[in-house]
Amino acid sequence: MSQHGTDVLTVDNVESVYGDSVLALQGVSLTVPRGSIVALLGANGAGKTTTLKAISNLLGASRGRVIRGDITWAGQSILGLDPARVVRQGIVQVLEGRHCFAHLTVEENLASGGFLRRPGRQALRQDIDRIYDWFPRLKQKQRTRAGLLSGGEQQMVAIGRALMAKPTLMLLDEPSMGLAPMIVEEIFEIIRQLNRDEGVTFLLAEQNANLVLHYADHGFVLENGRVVASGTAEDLRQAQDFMAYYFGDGGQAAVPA
Amino acid sequence: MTAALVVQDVSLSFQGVRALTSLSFAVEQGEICALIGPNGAGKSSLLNVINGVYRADSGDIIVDDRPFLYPTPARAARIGIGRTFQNNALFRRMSVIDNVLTGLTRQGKASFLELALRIGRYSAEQRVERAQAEDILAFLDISAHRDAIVGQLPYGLQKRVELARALVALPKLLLLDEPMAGMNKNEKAELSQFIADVNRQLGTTIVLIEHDIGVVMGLSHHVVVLDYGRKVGDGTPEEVRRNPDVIAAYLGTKH
Amino acid sequence: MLFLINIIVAGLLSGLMYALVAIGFVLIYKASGVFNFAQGAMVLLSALTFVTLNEHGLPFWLCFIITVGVLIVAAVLIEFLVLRPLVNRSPDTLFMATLGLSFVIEGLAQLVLGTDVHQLDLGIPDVPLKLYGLQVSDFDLFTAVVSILLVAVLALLFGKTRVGISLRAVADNTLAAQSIGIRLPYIWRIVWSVAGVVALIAGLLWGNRQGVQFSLSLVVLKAMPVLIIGGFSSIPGAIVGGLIVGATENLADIYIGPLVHGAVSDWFAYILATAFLLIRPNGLFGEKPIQRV
Amino acid sequence: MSASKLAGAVHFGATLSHGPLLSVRRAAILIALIAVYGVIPILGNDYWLNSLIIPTIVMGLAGLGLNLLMGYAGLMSLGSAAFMATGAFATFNLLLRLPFLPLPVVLLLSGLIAGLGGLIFGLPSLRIRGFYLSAPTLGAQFFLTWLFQTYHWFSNNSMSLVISAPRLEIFGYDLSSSRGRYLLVAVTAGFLLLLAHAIIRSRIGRDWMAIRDMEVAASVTGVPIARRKLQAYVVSSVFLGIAGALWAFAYLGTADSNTFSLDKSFQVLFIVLIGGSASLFGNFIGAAFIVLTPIVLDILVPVLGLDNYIDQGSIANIEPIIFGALIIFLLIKEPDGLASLFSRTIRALSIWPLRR
Amino acid sequence: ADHANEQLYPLFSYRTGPYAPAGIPQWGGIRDYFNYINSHGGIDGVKVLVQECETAYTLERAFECYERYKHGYQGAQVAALFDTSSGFDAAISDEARADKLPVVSVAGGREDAVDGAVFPYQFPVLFDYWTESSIVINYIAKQLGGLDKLKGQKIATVYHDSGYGRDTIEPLAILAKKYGFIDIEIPVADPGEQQQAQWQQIKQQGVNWVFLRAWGVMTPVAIKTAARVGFPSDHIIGDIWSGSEEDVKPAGSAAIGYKAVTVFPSGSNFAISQTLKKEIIDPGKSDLRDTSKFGSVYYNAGLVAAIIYSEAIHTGHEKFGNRPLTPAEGQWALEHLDITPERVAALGATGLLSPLKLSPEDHEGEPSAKIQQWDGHHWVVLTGWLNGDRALFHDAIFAKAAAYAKQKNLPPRTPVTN
Ligand SMILES: Nc1ncnc2c1ncn2[C@@H]1O[C@H](COP(=O)(O)OP(=O)(O)OP(=O)(O)O)[C@@H](O)[C@H]1O
Ligand SMILES: Nc1ncnc2c1ncn2[C@@H]1O[C@H](COP(=O)(O)OP(=O)(O)OP(=O)(O)O)[C@@H](O)[C@H]1O
Ligand SMILES: [Mg+2]
Ligand SMILES: [Mg+2]
Repeated sequence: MSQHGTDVLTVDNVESVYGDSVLALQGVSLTVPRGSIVALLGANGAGKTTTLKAISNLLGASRGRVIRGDITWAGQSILGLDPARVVRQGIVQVLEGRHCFAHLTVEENLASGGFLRRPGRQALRQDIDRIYDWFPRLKQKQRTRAGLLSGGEQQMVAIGRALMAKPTLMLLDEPSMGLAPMIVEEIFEIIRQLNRDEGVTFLLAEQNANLVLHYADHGFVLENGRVVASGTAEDLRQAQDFMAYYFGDGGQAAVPA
Repeated sequence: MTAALVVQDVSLSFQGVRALTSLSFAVEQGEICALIGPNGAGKSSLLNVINGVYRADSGDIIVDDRPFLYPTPARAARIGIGRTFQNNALFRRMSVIDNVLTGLTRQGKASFLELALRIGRYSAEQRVERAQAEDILAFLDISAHRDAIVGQLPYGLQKRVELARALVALPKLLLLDEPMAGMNKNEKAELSQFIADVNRQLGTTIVLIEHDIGVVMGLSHHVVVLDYGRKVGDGTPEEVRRNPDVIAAYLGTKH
Repeated sequence: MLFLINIIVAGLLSGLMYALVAIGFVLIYKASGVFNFAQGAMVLLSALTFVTLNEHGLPFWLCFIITVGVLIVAAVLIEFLVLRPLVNRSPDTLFMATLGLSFVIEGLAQLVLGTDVHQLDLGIPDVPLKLYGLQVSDFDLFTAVVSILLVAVLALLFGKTRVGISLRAVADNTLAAQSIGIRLPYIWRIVWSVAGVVALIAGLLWGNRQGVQFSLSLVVLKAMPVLIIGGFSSIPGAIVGGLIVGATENLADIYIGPLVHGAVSDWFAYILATAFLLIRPNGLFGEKPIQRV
Repeated sequence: MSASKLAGAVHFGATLSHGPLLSVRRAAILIALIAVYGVIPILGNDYWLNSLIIPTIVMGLAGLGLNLLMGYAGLMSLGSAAFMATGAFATFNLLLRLPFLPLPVVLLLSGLIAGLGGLIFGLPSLRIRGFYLSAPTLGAQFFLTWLFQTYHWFSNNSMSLVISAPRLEIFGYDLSSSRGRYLLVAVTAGFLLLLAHAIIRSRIGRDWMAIRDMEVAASVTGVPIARRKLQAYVVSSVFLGIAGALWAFAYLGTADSNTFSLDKSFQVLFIVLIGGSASLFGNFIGAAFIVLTPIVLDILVPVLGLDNYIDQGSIANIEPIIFGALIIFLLIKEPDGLASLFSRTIRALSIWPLRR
Repeated sequence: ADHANEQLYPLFSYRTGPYAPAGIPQWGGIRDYFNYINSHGGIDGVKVLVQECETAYTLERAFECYERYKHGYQGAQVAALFDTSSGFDAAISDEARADKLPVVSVAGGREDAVDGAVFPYQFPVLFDYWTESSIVINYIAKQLGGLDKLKGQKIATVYHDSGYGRDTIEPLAILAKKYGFIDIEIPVADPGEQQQAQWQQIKQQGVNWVFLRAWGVMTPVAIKTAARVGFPSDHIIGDIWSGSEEDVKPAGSAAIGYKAVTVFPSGSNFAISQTLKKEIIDPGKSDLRDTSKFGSVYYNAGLVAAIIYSEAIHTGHEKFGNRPLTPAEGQWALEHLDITPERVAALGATGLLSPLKLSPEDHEGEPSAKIQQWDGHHWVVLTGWLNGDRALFHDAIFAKAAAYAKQKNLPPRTPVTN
């Protein structure tokens, strides 16, 4: 699978449970090569979120944990590492469902994403302005507390905040959710741009299979906590029956033509 | 046909920032009306005004030809307005069936004592409620999860539970805020079918916010487009789709 | 008239003393959204440590430094043993944990440092200066200056700075804070250490007034209405709340007390706080909870 | 899928197979019933009944009262003991001043009087949320205990402000022996448990949980928020009031308002969280923990001969350290409370025979 | 039953929490004295077995301790229970009556229990707060030069707003009526960490004397605040629970001159103290971790309790023989306890313990106390044993006992057999 060069992130046969009973991942293995965009597909409850959280080690909050397998990043295991340490390694996740800091203003939210790198005032300002360029809507709302924003605006904040951390690997959980079509396009363009210009690697969980496969290099399809298919985005897109079966997308692209 | 819902000259602002500006439109009885518009256009705020979560600065909401005065969420529920939310607003620690049963709470007649002592109207009521809830679970195909704790369900199923909770009391007017976010094509198609069925078979008037233009086109009879709190389009799906303002503000040039 | 003014002034001054304790709560509330019941135990621990060292003949500044050291160690241990395992749990649970913690700290303090009553003399005269008939002493002025300084410094430190924003971020949404790499242990250690230092200052001033003994840990109960009126999350609120509670409580004891045959100050402040909340449900300066749908 | 399904109702429920689990649970309940009403009264000696079992059950009831409010309705209270005190003083005065009333009626009335107190101090909850609710509830805590202490009418001008049970009998049958008091407590607890169970399984309980989980959504769904909140305070206080009456007269035999201090409110709170928030049975496990741990620690010391090594003062201070540490440990290890440990054990037992 | 030949002394202690500073020296006094007695073969050859039970000053845990030890421990019998908190003393009343176990409360029980006819099992020995009021008023009168000088004096009682604190409202009203002084009652809410308003009020009203009925932190705060407003410390007379070293030390120099009532004069110069010092303290056998507490007010309080206990057991031995006593025998012994001045001298407790004579009718004995003054380092005893005007209150107190008997429907007591 490593036609893309060095494997950077590997998820190796990971099993994970919630509480003591629910087995959410039953041996998931995948590889995300450096500099690639990889899509994680699957129906509701397939285990996409769980996989991403296993990587960023944020399962604990919902009483989940990895019980078997290993996750490595640049050759080193990051399993069980303190979440902050994982971020320090350049892996940043955008959580599913718009986790903003509700009482902080939009600007404070964005700034908090940059703290990790300890940039100077000037640099921080520049970075924030770059986010505003991408999402002009946020600029208008910079002094509004994030909890009061509309759903889509919150999603922009969450994505913008993660971008502020300038990750080398970004885990995005349903980035398009709740966003207007124009913004969705915008976000995928940003992803493509960052990937191309700055070499950022992306692992995307996304329901809109057609859209994501349009941008991704590679895809993995999860079902019931298992990888049931994988391949290049091109191959997956071509497998029309398969796509129809899983996603109802008979191959014809709904969004971006 | 009479209008199930008339929004008349409604304005809303937050600390001086306008969220809705003199907004007016009507939804006919039995219609599925889609609200679309860019993020932050004021769609959710409008639903919040209609069912009393927000109080409009000015303007009127008319439901079934009667002005809906002093709206509060409780009053809205009483006059038959059901609602789902954009950020799932489920009772996370309760089971699926209990969430759905809560949707029936206002139809209960048995008094506190009857319930606490399990006497009088208790058992009849209990039976009816259960049956209704089970029906709706079956209808939305989530019976298998009836005893699961809602907070532990995947996002997509949660959306469905929320719909079930809103539907179970058979509201006259149903407000749905992005019910299909986070679903894949198959699931969206399935849910669209449900919504269409509800509309057709139960005669429920539905106002729906949705960003997936394909779904909107397939499902709705009528589309209202908002941008910056103003109405920029109002008509049949086809009309709206061709409206250059809508394309510029919302859909993007590629459409 | 002068009597009335003196009563009010006395009340305001004791209000500042309450505020000192309340600030400790605010810090931890800001960083974790949790009401830290163990703050009272920390006041006890710090004052006891200080006074014990002092009685062994160590100079004031050295006692202070060593005690601060002890408190930092305590903060690190608390973070490691209590907060970290309870990350992302409900505020109720954390509140209970701090109650458990207060048992542990009080027990430890008494076990190691004994249960004796100590005298603590900071050497600041507590004799009224008779300024225009006002009963204000050097000690009162010192307390006032210390509390106002403390509020100013903390408000700056935890205001719009990076630490301040991170702090509030953690309290707002721990999971999201983790997801962008905010180091919770680090934040918590800082906050608990600072709260410890605040506890020490409160402990010293209170200890000077009433002696260092177990009852110091009970000043929590006095700080609570102060905190509620000011708003859990506001440092300046603690001062304002303190002033309000201090002044009215004294007046109530003198003017309402005789009507009801007793001292009313053990419940008066809470009823007052409730009345305030009915008007402002989040205290005077507390943050409004945000829940959008 | 179509809406026609709405007509032809499909019922699940009973068909879902928790067969073995249910039967094991039933068996457990049956065994518990036999133990509580048959074995314990016969075998328990005075010390066990008086010092361990009765206080455990009564505190369990108090925990149940608070759990209804906090665990189910999500409303915070730090003033449980005040409502216990109300119940205790109400019982005392009713027994004293209306001597013709039978004991069950007195208990019920006392509960209702406490419920009235709950209603009054619950009113602010219509505006105040979260930890800020500690203000009115602590107000109740301090105000009510102050009231009973300051106005001697409540203690019938007893000099020490300590009151003692005028009479403990039911239809001429004397209940003042430890066995009699145990039965009174156990039967009352049984009734209240059934009542609580009925309430939380009904619309009321669901509405409470809905308010707890998300108030806005609950109101949109049609839950009458204000009424349900007040009902929660009333029901909770009724339970607490009855528990307080039992605590005073079926356990201690006396009451003074110091018994119902803030510490007691915190104990009740511990019971809820350690036993398991939003569970009924867990309260009794939590109560057992709270009541028994200090005693066990105290008894263990001489048994293990520790008093030869450590002085008494150290022992006295090590006990709260261990107690506090245990609480923290349980909060960490059993997030859902001891009740979940318990039901896990039952579940394990129920599938065990199937596993072979 | 390996302790069958010993007499059980259940010690309901509190060594943790806010009450610990008052408790620990007391337990030291009690344990050291029994240690000393046991090392000399026990009370008439019967050793005392001290079993400690930590109550943390809570009622429930004291109850549990009571249940645990009421029937004895490993064969050792309880003859009488010396309780350690007045709340528990009042609360246990009914149970002790049912269990027929005598309960002794040294200087802190409920007043009406002095009536042995109504309270056969309760012994509030040595002292009560009603008499205390009278002793304090008498003392003030003496300073003024006669009881007639009291007229018009303003005497304020600053009291802890609790059952204990309010206990003197009634007797002081009676006294004020009799002597014509102005009785001002000022409550302080628990814990009393802040009293500026109260003391300013005292100053403003021109109060002449203050009777301070405080507890815990309330005492040092009162003394300090008094100094702040300029009220003379030697015109404050503290209650017996406001007159220990622990009460005044935190107040520092402000406490110099402050006076207090004491039933347990401090000091280590009593003959018995010297003996204890030689045999127990110096060899390191004391229960005290901090032996500087030796001779403190609370230590001596423990000592006094232990002496009274030993004397009661000794009295019983004279009738029943030298063996462990049963509760019934303990009750008899207590009701016939007579510690004469000669006996006090023989015990080496002259000046420490006032003579004490109980009877079936009178369970208190003649209450007496001394006034002491703090000199900055030590308590200095100013007076001999003072007796209050107990007769003045007799009717009021016995009426209360009678009312209690009526309310509880208690049968009149069968005469005590001798
Ligand atoms: N907190 C939890 N407790 C118990 N089970 C959980 C929890 N969260 C998720 N699960 C279970 O884990 C499985 C995988 O869920 P996950 O959220 O990873 O799915 P997903 O692919 O992200 O779905 P969606 O597209 O709906 O977001 C599901 O069966 C779900 O029920
Ligand atoms: N309670 C509030 N306080 C302040 N501003 C608010 C509040 N509610 C909404 N707004 C503002 O009103 C505007 C409209 O928000 P609304 O949620 O209605 O948008 P929307 O059309 O639903 O967008 P989306 O598609 O992203 O959900 C937003 O800019 C938002 O910040
Ligand atoms: Mg997901
Ligand atoms: Mg919206």
